[in-house]
Amino acid sequence: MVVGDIVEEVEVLVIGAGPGGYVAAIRAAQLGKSVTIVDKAELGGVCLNRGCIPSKALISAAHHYEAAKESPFPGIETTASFDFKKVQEWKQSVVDKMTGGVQQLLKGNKVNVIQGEAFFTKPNEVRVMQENGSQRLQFQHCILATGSRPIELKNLPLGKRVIDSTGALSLDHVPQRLVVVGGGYIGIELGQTFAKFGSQVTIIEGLDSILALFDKQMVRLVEKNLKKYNVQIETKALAQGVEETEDSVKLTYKDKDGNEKTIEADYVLVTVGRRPNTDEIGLQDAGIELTDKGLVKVDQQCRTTNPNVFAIGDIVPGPALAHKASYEGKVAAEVIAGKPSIVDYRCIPSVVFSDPEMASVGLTEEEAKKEYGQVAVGRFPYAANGRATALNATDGFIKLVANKENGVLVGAQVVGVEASNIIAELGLAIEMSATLEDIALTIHAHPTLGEMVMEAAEVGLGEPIHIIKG
Amino acid sequence: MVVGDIVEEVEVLVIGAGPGGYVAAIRAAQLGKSVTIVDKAELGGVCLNRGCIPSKALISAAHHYEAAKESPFPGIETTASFDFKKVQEWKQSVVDKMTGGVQQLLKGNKVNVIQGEAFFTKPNEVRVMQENGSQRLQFQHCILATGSRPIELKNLPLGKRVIDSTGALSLDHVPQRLVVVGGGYIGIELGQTFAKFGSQVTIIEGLDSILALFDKQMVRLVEKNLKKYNVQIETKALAQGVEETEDSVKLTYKDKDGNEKTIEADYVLVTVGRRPNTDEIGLQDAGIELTDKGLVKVDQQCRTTNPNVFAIGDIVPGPALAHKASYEGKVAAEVIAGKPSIVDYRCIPSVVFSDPEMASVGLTEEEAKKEYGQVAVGRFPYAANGRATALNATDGFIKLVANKENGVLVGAQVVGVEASNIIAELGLAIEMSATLEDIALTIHAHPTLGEMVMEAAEVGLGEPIHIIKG
Amino acid sequence: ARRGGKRRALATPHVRALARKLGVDIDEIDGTGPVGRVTEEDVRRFAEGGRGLAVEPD
Ligand SMILES: Cc1cc2nc3c(=O)[nH]c(=O)nc-3n(C[C@H](O)[C@H](O)[C@H](O)COP(=O)(O)OP(=O)(O)OC[C@H]3O[C@@H](n4cnc5c(N)ncnc54)[C@H](O)[C@@H]3O)c2cc1C
Ligand SMILES: Cc1cc2nc3c(=O)[nH]c(=O)nc-3n(C[C@H](O)[C@H](O)[C@H](O)COP(=O)(O)OP(=O)(O)OC[C@H]3O[C@@H](n4cnc5c(N)ncnc54)[C@H](O)[C@@H]3O)c2cc1C
Repeated sequence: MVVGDIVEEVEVLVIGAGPGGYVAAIRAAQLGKSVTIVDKAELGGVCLNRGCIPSKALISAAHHYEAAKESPFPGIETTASFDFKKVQEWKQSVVDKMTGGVQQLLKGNKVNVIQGEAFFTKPNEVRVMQENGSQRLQFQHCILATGSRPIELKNLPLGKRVIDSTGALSLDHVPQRLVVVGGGYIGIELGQTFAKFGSQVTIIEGLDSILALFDKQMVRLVEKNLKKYNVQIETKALAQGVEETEDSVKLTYKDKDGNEKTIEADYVLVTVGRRPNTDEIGLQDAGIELTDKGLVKVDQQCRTTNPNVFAIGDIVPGPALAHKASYEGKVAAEVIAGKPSIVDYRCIPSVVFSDPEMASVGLTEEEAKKEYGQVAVGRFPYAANGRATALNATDGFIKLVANKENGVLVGAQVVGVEASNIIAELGLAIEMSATLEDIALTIHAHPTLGEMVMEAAEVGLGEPIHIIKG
Repeated sequence: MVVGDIVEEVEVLVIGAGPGGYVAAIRAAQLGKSVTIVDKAELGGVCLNRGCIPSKALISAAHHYEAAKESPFPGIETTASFDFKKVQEWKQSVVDKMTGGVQQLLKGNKVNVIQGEAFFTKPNEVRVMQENGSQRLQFQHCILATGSRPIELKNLPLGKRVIDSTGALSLDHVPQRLVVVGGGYIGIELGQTFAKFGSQVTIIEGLDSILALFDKQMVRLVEKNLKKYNVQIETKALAQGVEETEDSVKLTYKDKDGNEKTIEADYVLVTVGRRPNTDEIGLQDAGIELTDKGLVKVDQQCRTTNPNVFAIGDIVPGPALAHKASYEGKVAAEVIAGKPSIVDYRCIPSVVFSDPEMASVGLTEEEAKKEYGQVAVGRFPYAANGRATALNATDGFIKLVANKENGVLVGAQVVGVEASNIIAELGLAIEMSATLEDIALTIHAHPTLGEMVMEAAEVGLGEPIHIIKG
Repeated sequence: ARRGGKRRALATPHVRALARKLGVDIDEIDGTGPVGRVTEEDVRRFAEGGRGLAVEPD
């Protein structure tokens, strides 16, 4: 192929095949559009290849290993050992299954897939760099979904022993000593996983708490579990620099009292945030403006300042989560197909696959107070739930937050076993403007964890059955 | 105490301290009533002592044993053994914790607890037989919650080796050979549990399928798992009689072709249903009428034909489930306290803690077709869900059934891992009259099992993302 | 985010979608459902009343 020779016309061009882009492509195709999707790497994006899916596969393997290593059930004796290479092979098989699925779905929906790196050359044209040349694509509409990449700190340059989440997920062995710089959800999920597999883990966090976006009482339960695995947590600590040698790495940091300390490890994992991939795609040539945070400016329909280009996912404002990317992908595709869709969610759940799991949706108690003045709060502990007791998993609680004036649920937090599944009902409740009474009057099966949702609502109404009214 | 000496006056008398009675007592006390509760056995009723809780504790222990015995995670090697006596001790500790909790709750709500067997002597009076005598209680209002007991078949009289669910739950060893007569949910839960612990299990079912109340395609997945444990299933089979010897028991039955067969086992577990405890409590003396099925006749407020007596739980019509009993208990208590409550649920979830779990709420597809004519159905498989894949638990599906005319969800079925938790959202959806569109537009966290709910709704709307449109 | 500081209507996702389809601003509608929820009926009635405002992106 000769460079720049022909200009191909495409109806809808999607750039980036992560959970934002591939979902947008499928929805647009379903709505009758002819769709081409371009990705420079694997289908599925960060999420399927280097994010959600591989991390959760390792987490569930570690959970299974741990549950068998230390049986929580009296009378059941179990032992466990692992072969990390095989665990990684299995993880890869999970990833391959999911990305293979995406390929099938794109094919089944007749989406044209191009492997290559795209950048804008004009407001309605991109050039796609491929292994053996390049091609030009002129589009009627474009959906930009190029996602994000780990932030690299100047004083902690990546190397053989200074790694990011992608590096950590592909280690072929369990490090003896692992330092995690950044105690956000990615750092905690990975740190706790390696701790379960036997690493001596230290977490260096700049703020005064790990998982700072979550309720302190929720975080306390995760900290308790981390302690079980001898994970050291240094808060208000500032990483200063690293020194790599052949078989170890030294991290220097200032602790909360301002003392300089050095810690030696096999690897330093840097998880201090992610930055949007908006810098190398020629946005200026397409008339696409950025916010001062480097995110793409979009309206309620995901339209950029170039009216034919839409942007979704990690490159636009809002939480950098896969399900937000997919939601926006559907909106953008529908708008292009002429539907009156807008980004119109009342809430986005966020889940941390820590042990115990944490999940949150809508407003916290503090946020709700600011917004509504008076709030009604209902809190219910796992320890008073029959199913949790029968599962031997009684650490945790559910908290519901309602607008006191009308009883409408505005937020919910869950920490404990299966929090990731319990939160689903609460997200629907918020979207439906359900009241605490609606939830309390909905029969929840016995004995299930879902009963706690009903009981927390009763607590919020001042009529708790399974805890004594305080 | 001299029999019949004094008549004590009580404001609200609750008879039976199961999930119906104790919840009613707490709610009545919360609403300012002075409450006395009488039970002839343990607090917590069948549910906490011989039903839901002990069965689910054994199920979760068996699940844990099995998960460690045959690791589903490549790369993680585990072994498992058990000491059934200790498992039983643990199960008892779970039961004790829950019943101790009920005691605390009753005390905390200032409910007076009497141990004894009550029967009506007048429309507003009962006699309570106690260990050392008896006492008379005159009540303003009474809530009757005496529950149910296993049906005993004439030709299969209980004995040392012919046992009911209570007997099976308290075995101190795992039988080598176990025959289960009755493939309803109790028979399957217990049969599968013992099969996991190593029993050779045979299930004798009179209908043409086990778990006949559930969708055939759901049941198929449970049957597949039962086969893994060499469980034999005989459907359309009729138990004829038993012959007990010192160390075994022989069951004779007619198989589906009418051939008489005999099977030898260590125990025959009879789980063919339960009958209401309405026969020995002097209902006729209180003017309380029964239906032709022996259940107590009640109106929408749980009021019996005696206007001062209410009845709830397994002794009244409707599914014999703990959460139904508790719901009715609250209604009865509220009515007595002068509130306008009625039994007004749109749906009651039912869950089977089989492997995989099954759960259902509202109407099945067939029922919905009868009710509404046209229906929209959305089915989504676990195999296409990222979380299920990362958990290595891809057997299962979710099915949503909506009224085609307005899109309102009217039923849902789930089979697969955590079905018991997934069903909670769907129960709320039905109570809120949510439409498929409401569910599809609610952001569900990635990667969680709850995404399947959203995706099934999209399938029902004809816009599936993660499966190819059929 | 709130628009113009005004309270957002209490309404389910499909009712919100219907309002968009009919070109009305749901936040303008007084809901007649429980706790003031805007119902499907309310939206249709409002749309027929011709007081609809097209939703415009921010
Ligand atoms: C370790 C880790 C764990 C995570 N866990 C979760 C979780 O549990 N839940 C959750 O919701 N989120 C999780 N996330 C975040 C989630 O992965 C992102 O929010 C999500 O992937 C964003 O989707 P996207 O479609 O915007 O972009 P991405 O998934 O980042 O995909 C962007 C795609 O665009 C391609 N691309 C970029 N530039 C170009 C170009 N110029 N030309 C062609 N192609 C290009 C890339 O190759 C990539 O495939 C996790 C992230 C990490 C790192
Ligand atoms: C093995 C098994 C598993 C089960 N699993 C589940 C499940 O997972 N989920 C579910 O929802 N349901 C389950 N059930 C059913 C559930 O246990 C019943 O639906 C529930 O217990 C009914 O509650 P109740 O309050 O009506 O009566 P019960 O729980 O039966 O309680 C009645 C109480 O009344 C007392 N009583 C009776 N007569 C008198 C009298 N004359 N005087 C004083 N006291 C009296 C009894 O001692 C008893 O304590 C299960 C049942 C069994 C047997």
